[in-house]
Amino acid sequence: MTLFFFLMSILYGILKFLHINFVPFTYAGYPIGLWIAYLIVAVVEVLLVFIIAMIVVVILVYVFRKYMADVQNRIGPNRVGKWGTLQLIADVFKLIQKQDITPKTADRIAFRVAPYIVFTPVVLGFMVIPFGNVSILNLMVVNFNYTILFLVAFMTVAPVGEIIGGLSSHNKFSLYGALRSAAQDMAYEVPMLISLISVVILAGSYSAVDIVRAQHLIPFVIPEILGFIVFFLAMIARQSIPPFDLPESGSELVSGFSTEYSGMRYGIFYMANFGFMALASFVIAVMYFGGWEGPVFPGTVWLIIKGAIFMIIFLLVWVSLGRVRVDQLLNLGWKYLLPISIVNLLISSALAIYLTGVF
Amino acid sequence: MISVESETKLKSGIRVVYVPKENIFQYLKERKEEGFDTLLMITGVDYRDHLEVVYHLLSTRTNERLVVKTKTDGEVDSVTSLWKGANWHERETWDLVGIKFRNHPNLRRILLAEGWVGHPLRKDYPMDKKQYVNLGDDGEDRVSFDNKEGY
Amino acid sequence: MEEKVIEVNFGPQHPSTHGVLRIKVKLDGEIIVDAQPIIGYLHRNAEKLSEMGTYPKALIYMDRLDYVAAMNMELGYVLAVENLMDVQVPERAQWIRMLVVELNRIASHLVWLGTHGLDMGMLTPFFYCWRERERILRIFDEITGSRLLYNYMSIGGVYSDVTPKALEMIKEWESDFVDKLNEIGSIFQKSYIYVARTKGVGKLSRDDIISYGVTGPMQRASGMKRDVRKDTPYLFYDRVNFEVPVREEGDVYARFLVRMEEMRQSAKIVSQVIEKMPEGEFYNKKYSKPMLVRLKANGESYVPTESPKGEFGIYIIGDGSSIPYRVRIRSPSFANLSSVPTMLKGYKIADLTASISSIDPVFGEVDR
Amino acid sequence: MTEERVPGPLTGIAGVAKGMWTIFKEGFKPKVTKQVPEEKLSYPERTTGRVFLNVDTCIGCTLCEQICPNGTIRMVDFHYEKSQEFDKKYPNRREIYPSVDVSICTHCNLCEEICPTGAITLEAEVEEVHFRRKNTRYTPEQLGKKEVELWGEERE
Repeated sequence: MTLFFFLMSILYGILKFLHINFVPFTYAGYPIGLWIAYLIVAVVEVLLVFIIAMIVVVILVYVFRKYMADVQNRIGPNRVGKWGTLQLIADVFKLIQKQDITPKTADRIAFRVAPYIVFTPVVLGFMVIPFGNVSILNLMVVNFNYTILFLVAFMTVAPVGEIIGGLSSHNKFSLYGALRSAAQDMAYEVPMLISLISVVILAGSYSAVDIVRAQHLIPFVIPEILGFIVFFLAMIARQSIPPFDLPESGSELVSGFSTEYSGMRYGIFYMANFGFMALASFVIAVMYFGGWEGPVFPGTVWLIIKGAIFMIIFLLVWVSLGRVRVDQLLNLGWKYLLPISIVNLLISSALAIYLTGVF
Repeated sequence: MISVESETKLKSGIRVVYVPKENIFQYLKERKEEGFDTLLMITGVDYRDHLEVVYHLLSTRTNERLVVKTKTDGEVDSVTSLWKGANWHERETWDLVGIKFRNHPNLRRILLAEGWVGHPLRKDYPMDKKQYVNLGDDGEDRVSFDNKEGY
Repeated sequence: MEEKVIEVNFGPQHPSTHGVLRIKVKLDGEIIVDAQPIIGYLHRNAEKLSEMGTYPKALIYMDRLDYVAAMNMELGYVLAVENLMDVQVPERAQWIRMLVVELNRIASHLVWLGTHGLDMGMLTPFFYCWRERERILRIFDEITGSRLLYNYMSIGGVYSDVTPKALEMIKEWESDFVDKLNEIGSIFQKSYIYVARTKGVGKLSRDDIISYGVTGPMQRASGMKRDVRKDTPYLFYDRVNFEVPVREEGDVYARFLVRMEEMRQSAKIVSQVIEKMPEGEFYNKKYSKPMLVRLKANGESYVPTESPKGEFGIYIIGDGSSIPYRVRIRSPSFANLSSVPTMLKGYKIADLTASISSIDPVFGEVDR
Repeated sequence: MTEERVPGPLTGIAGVAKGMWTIFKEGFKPKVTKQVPEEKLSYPERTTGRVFLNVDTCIGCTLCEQICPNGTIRMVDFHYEKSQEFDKKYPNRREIYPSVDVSICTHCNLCEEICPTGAITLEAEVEEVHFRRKNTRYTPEQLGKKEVELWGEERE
């Protein structure tokens, strides 16, 4: 739709310039000028959210490295900038300078596109996170009734990029990484979706804003504790951080699907990973911990606090746990998480019916 | 019962027996049945006029150690059918000392690259000749005396 | 359907091969059909190098065998040479040797524990292991002047005495080492993820152990109570009180438990050594200064010792000159590593890293 | 040996949490690493660093060359005017002194061990990085000096 509006406005400008006045000045009953105003606002919001996402990633990478250094009794990065704050910037510059190697035998187009397929959904995911409850500028770029579906759809796109990257590299380790990625996605996505559906049933809406509003009295983590556990584990698996870092699994498959990547393409994989960690933390905060709901502080602050707590938990999980074997992960996904999520679905359906009966 | 040629002792008190090379397999088999169940190592020694193969045995039950030696001109029966661990030790002995083991399943070089010229632990090995190794496209090592073709 | 098996080369450049091991693995999906280790990438022929110089010169090559437990390697060499030359070693020197060897055994096992954690995907315990090892290395720095390759043991004793400051450092170290070790160990041992990964993985039966000549912690983890320190005591191991840990399972988890317990036992030995160490000479004066280049020996000798990896010994032949005629190193990792094909067959790729690291191969020693 | 109890699934998951807690607590402990160029490590007295030679007491006996395992030490002709007192006590008539290639020195300490007059010592001088190959072989005169005296703070 955005593209259509964009083309329309360009066409409008051209025609206006040529003093041709036979185009209709209204579209869908509104004057074109209003559409253009909306367009500008939308573009600005998209850029803003993109920048916010990037800032969150930068901060997260910094915190990750510092926190990892902390728990490992090290100092961590402290050379670039005050306390090493600009380390990531330096790293990005280093990555950009590096030669961008595409292996001779790789599938060129797929190999080059794969990092963007992984990275784009992460940024798009940030578009539907309700960052605040201010009515006009709620920092939510697109607010429509099916934001959760949108989110889920984009979350499931990213593994496709990993698989493409792994298969196109023409390397046996990458191949194994891609295969593991595929198997792992199967294992965690079904329970994840079912546990999301339970939230939707309880809230009675697919909209993230409605889900947050529905948690005004009581956050969904209390009735949906099982669903929360399933979703949390699925999010860990989706980020492929330990204990579920099978597609990358440093000590077994060298670097899994990203073995052959170098330079900025590898950097994009890396940033996508951290971007998703931030996104997953916000999604968990929105779904189960009442998003912006909270006393005293404004809503945005609450959401960021909740998100930050989950990011730290993810980081702690990352640095402290070992890796499971691939069959153990599949066992966990199909034998435990799926039944648990179905039980959770039943509970929340019953709860929803009961509540509709009461009110 | 295979008789031994002569018997001495190491300085550390371990019994050493000399066995004719034709009987070495039979002798070791008997010792294995007798209780010397672990083969610690096989090695070869170059005495300039002849080669010797040395087997170090250990009994895990009685803690006894036994060194079996045999004089050879470069070929001796393999004991891989008695001990699986003998495989690598025999390959190493072939690699470094140049003693051939009959009936060995996979008698290739183990530490040096395949195609290396000479056996380094022989006393007449030319130390001044450098050999260069490189990895071929098929994943096998290439050896040459030319320093442009390897490292 | 013939082309079901994929052949993958693990190494020599691979994050979890502990150096330069290369394993040709035939894989059917995730399952290992066949694994063939290929070694020799770190080959320097220490045996030939040792045969080219006098007896004391060969010691630096021994350091570079198992470079994470260099003291143990030195000990094996000097014991063999002393046996060959009938050297009397002063009592204090022997106690000092025991002290440094046991400390180094702990350091070696700590390296193993950290890298094993990395292979299992745990990033953090690695640093704790390094932190603890660093304290031991500081002690070595104080005693010997070096941190990794010491060249500390001489024929007839040791090169320098243990200083009071070093003793203080050791006392301070041992006061909280076991607690810290238990803390690190609990990160592994109590975690279900770790246990599920390692239980029943990389199994070696008793028969395989004997057939391959596997020694050391791997042997003890398969239910064989063998330890050279107990069976044929050298130094004063018969005068200290320690136990030999044994497990029956023969899998990676059992090896983990055995090594953890060995560290505790070694710490126990260290504290006993400090109590019992007498005053006196640390060096046999007969073999000092100019004698060092004129040491001559005749005969053959083999003295088994217990290195952190298993039974280590030097089979040495002297021909009456000051240069050893033949030096053969019985390296435990070499024999232990040869059991890899049996150990890996039928397990998954993820078990490969677990099993390989449970051998604790050090390639200076395997390739020599 | 105490019998270790193998955790089952439930105790094991509690163990996972406990392990995480252990690691979480480590985050509040002091750092053990050092900021290296600013904070220098302290080296014990005995540190076997670079070879130092006291030219006055060297008698040119070549024992160090004989014991050196890898040819680091080589005797070179070198003229040095010893003072009367030292010349009487430690004569070096052949005028040969050891030179050391620090790039291949293994710091094995054998030369210090064997030196009959104590002229060769290994001291706690560890920063011996060079950018030029020709600088790595130290003459007897250079062996008497510290690195800072030889090359200054910033070496080429």
